[in-house]
Amino acid sequence: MGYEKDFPMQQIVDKDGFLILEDYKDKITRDLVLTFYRHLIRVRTFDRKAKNLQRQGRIGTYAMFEGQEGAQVGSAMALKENDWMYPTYRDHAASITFGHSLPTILAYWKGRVEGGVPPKGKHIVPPSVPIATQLPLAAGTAMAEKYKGTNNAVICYFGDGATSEGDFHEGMNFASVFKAPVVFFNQNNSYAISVPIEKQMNSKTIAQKSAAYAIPGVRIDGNDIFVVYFETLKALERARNGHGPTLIEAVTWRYGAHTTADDPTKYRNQEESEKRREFDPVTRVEKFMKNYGYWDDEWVENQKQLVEEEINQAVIEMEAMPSPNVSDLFDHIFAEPTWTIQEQKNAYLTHLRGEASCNH
Amino acid sequence: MGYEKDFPMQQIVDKDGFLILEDYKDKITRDLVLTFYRHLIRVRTFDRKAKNLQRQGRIGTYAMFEGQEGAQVGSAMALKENDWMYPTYRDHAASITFGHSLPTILAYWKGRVEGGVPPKGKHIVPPSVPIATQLPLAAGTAMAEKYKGTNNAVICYFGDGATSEGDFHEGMNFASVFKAPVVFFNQNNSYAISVPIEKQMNSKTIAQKSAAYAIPGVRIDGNDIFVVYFETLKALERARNGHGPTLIEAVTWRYGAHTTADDPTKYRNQEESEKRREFDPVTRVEKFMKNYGYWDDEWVENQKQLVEEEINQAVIEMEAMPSPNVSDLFDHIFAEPTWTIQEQKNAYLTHLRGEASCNH
Amino acid sequence: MQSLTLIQAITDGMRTMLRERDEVLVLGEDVGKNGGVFRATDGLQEEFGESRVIDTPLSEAGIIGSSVGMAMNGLLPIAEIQFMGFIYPAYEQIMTHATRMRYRTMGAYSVPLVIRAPYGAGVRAPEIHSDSTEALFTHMPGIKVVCPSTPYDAKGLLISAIEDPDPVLFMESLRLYRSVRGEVPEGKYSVEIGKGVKRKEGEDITLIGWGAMMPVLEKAAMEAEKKLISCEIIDLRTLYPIDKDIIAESVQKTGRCVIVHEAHATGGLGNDIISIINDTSFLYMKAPIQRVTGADVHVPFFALEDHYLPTPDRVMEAIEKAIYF
Amino acid sequence: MQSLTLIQAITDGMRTMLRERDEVLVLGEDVGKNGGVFRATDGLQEEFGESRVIDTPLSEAGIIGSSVGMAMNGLLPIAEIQFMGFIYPAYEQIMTHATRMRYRTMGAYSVPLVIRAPYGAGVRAPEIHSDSTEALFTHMPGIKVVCPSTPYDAKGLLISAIEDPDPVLFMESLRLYRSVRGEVPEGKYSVEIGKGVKRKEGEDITLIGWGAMMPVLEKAAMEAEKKLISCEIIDLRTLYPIDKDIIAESVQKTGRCVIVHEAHATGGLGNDIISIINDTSFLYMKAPIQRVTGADVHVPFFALEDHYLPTPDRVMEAIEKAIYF
Ligand SMILES: Cc1ncc(C[n+]2csc(CCOP(=O)(O)OP(=O)(O)O)c2C)c(N)n1
Ligand SMILES: Cc1ncc(C[n+]2csc(CCOP(=O)(O)OP(=O)(O)O)c2C)c(N)n1
Ligand SMILES: [Mg+2]
Ligand SMILES: [Mg+2]
Repeated sequence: MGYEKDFPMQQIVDKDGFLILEDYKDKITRDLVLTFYRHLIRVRTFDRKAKNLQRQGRIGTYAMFEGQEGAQVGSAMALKENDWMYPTYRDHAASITFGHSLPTILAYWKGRVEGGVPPKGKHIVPPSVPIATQLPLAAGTAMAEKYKGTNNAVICYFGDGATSEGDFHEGMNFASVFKAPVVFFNQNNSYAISVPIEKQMNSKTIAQKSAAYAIPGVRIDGNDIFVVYFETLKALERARNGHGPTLIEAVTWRYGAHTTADDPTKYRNQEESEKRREFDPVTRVEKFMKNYGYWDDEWVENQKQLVEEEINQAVIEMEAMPSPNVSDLFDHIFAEPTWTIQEQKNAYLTHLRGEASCNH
Repeated sequence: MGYEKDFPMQQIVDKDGFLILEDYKDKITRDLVLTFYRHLIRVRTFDRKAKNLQRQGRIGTYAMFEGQEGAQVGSAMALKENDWMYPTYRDHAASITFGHSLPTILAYWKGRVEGGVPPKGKHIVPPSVPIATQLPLAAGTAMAEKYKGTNNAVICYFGDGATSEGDFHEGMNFASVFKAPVVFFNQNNSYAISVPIEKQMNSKTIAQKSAAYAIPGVRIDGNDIFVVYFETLKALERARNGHGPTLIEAVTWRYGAHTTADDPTKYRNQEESEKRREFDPVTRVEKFMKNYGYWDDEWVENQKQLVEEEINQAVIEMEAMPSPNVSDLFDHIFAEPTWTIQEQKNAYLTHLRGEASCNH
Repeated sequence: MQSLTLIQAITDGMRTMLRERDEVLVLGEDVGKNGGVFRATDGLQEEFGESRVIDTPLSEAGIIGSSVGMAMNGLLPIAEIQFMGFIYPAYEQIMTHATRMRYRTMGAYSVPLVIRAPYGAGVRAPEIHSDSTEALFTHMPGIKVVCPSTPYDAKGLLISAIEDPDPVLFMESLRLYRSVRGEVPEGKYSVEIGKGVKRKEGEDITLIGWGAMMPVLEKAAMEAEKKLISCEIIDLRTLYPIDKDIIAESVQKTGRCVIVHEAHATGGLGNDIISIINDTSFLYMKAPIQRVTGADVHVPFFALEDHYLPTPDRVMEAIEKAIYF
Repeated sequence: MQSLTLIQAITDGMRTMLRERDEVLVLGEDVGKNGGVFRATDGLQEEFGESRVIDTPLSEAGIIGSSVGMAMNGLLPIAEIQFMGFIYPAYEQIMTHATRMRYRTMGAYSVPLVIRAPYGAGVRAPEIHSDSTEALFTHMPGIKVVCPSTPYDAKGLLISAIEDPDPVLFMESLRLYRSVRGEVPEGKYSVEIGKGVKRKEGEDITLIGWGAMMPVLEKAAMEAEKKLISCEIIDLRTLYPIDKDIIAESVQKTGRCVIVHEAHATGGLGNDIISIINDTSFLYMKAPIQRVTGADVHVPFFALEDHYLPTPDRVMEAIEKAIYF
């Protein structure tokens, strides 16, 4: 039962930013490192901005991902253009990296249905809200790619808590039986809202759950974007080559609350979160850049400024959205509305017009 | 990924009826062996009788267990009086061995609600029909025993196909997290109706699925009643002692159709089933008895006759049941019927009286 | 034209569409090699291969969930749920994914999925094999529900369902599978979803039903004729959206109505129909609408199922109650 | 007496029963250390310990399934489902185990289980957090459904639910959690399941609602009074079984009725109520019954939720439609 030793946590770069697996030396190009860094600061800035917008009442409840950027950016960067992404409500760093539009994500949290629409030409499914239910979908989407004979793959995100749901199991089993080209990317941040992983499961790792499906399971340091990127690439490669799914467990941490509606002091000592900053995924790349001579103050400043501008622009766009269109309540339930919906829509629009004329 | 070597199939007595694990020599008493044998011929006779009753239209669809008697009898014999049993539609050999009443089981297949009623003082839940949904219940029943501080345990039966359902996973996880005193007893008969296990799962064994829950997993020859009995005893002991659940995979085979409504020639070569008789659980005990001097023609004949009589008597009782009571349609939905049900019952009984008076 | 049973018509519908479009797949438990536990998919795997007619693991959420993922990705899956009583493990997948994906993406993704499910009591099946829980799906926005009672409609509605750009729950009466037979055109044709059909013209009262209840209505109507009560019979065929016009038109003529279904009274579709009549035909009604339905009790073990199911006698009583109100 | 909010009354109800009987347990996601995402179970784990107030894995079928197994074995579990929109993974467990065990064993086993679920829109929650799907449970035989609108009723009904020998789904309005406050007795008392209550006497029309709709009805009634329309207001409180008598008595007096609920029109409880009126009060009705409900569309992303939810204005329009029919 000591499966955890079969799934040791893998790292490529340690917390101090030193390369510990020399094999990767040549694969880690300057361009790759700078791209890591650019994405990381971009998504972290976005996340903090979004949290502030919620504080100011400019968007609704928001789920922060600070601390998990390494896992999300690294895995998303491993995708190819035509791949599919199934993110959760906490995976905007992944979807942004893969090409999602910032104003759309903000609109999602502003309660706008426009927030669920994928960017043109990119397969990004709206964030899954009912926990773990996206896994069977991701398996099916991958089965369809296989059926069509493409080389596209699917990445499916989910948390440690999600592993307790039946849909986790059914999705994993389907994917393994049908050798579907999908990578199940778990972010183990040790908590499902307030519930620590020790109460969520009896197993010490999530990776070992791969044994149930006889698929490869990999446990990695999710704050080491290097190992995240290369292991996800490998898993995607296996998928594309017809070898079926992989379960990746990226061990990470969320520093903050579960969402802006949550008060983590009820269930954990926030000091621990502060201590975790020692393993921070963004700082680690910074250190790596400094250790290996990629750091350039000017470039970094420039990038930070660009990111800042981009995000401010996104907020402006989000806030400039025309007010919600009442028709959207009715128009996307079916391709053609049923008579019930059509009648309800007509009645409601008449009601609104009546109100409007009353009030003026 | 070669987990199957971690879960080798265990045997105590080989197919030719020879003891292969000498450690068990002293534990295998004459009484134990004769009890095995008596139960085995009893349930096999019952099963064949029930199948014939269905053929004759005296009961409805029936799910035969012939071939699986070793797994069911051996595991049920390991239980103590106050333990709980969660059987499926195919586990009558287990429930009979644990003390269920034969006429009740026949009534179940005759479409009588009386067939779901447990015997007095015995915790036998009605056969689970929706596959795998009983696992979370069994976990909960075991949690309640633990809460009450008893030493009772729960056994929960399910098939190979059941492992694909989400409820399998959720039940296993709950039991492992809460260290519930439950034994998950899987009968791997290689088929879920027509679907062979290779299409059901990618894993070579079911036992290895225990890794996901970090609980003990044991793979045994389900046709070797000796190993079934002793391994179930051990697992129950662990449960009673607060060490939580065990997953037992008993590898076995059903010789016949899935149920009397099924035609297995559509999906498998019935010759294979005939060949499997070489591993038959009943014959194996016979051989063991002969090999080790427990065989006594007279005793055996006597037992067979007793069993025959008992089962004939059960059929008589089943057929002598008073005809179904229409009130039972309405009276067991709530402790007290709601007005809707009461009104519907009154209306229906009035209708029946009206019909009766019309027809006479 | 071929004369087919209901189930043969369904097989024929699937075969027609499997031939017509490569995107059509069939998947479910035992649908492949075994041809389905009722033989609805008999011969399809032989003809179209294992990649198009797929034996899945025993996993309803997996079947529906993966079908949704396929449907979003350009395929047209037909998922079989072995019995309607076993659809509930997939309820979440239907409720929050199959039916919501179009709305959540404003149409960027849609889910052209057909879920086939045999339903209903009356064939002496073991417990929990006889549910008729259409109302648990008609209350879900984003899915249509159909339920044919004739082989012609079965094939035509199935083809419409497969071509429908949105999810359709296709309910198949176990009881009618082999007990009705009728002319069915070869090849492709369709029956419009959302339209009921008048099975019999009448003057005094409207009988409304669908699926396995149609023969019950017909027998009751014959009894009623003997008592000089002329019944109009409507087969709804589609349970969401219900054909409001055919109901209104008929009850406005007859002023009386009996609704018959297997499902429980409370929350049953009978109440939706009463509500439609309330909205459209209040002033026309001469008597309270009568319902003949299953009670608010579980579909029983089969020894009592005949007491659960609506019968021509009970329908006849309801007709008389409405007529002599 | 203490003045409590709705959610405080619920906590108080649980605390009262946890003190009263050792068999009572509370379990669910985040109910223990965190005290629930809404704080409904705040302080309970501290008072009663981890063996009685249990943080479970994220697993609704596990929560309900294990609760059923406990309830069969002598305990009285109160299971929390974090939001009604997340109850569907447990639908199978409720549908075929919680509600059927008594019938299947002729009472040898019963399932005295309470399922608490916050429901409804109007608090700007993220998508899928705002469902109001009572109708998916009132159609299930074997489970009662209650939905209080006042702190007094909340505690009293919760205690009745815990003491009820059968499963009860206890729906808690998110919107009312902290927006209503009222006198709540200390200690144990109960409010009978199955009984509605008249919140206001009136002559011209009956308004029927429950839960979060009650303040909406009250506002509409105030508007109506200005136009000299006298409204009688009924708070159903129990959604299965619905209090038929209070409805019949009222509509037989007023002859007119408006039913208001958040759920979708088709398959909504409004239709059950219309059906009850059809059965009991056909000859009394002076106008078609009006429904003000959610449309047959998903509860939307919150930017549009105010357009989804019934408002006093829409209720007022319905009142006028019924009055001036
Ligand atoms: C089916 C379902 N049940 C409950 C919830 C409420 N909920 C939202 S997030 C969450 C915890 C998820 O934990 P985890 O999977 O670890 O992801 P994380 O939030 O840590 O990223 C819960 C219980 C939900 N969204 N869906
Ligand atoms: C939820 C659910 N889905 C489908 C069925 C139909 N069904 C009955 S038995 C069976 C196969 C079960 O296989 P397995 O678990 O291996 O048990 P076995 O029948 O071999 O004993 C199926 C699919 C069911 N009863 N419940
Ligand atoms: Mg987590
Ligand atoms: Mg099997």
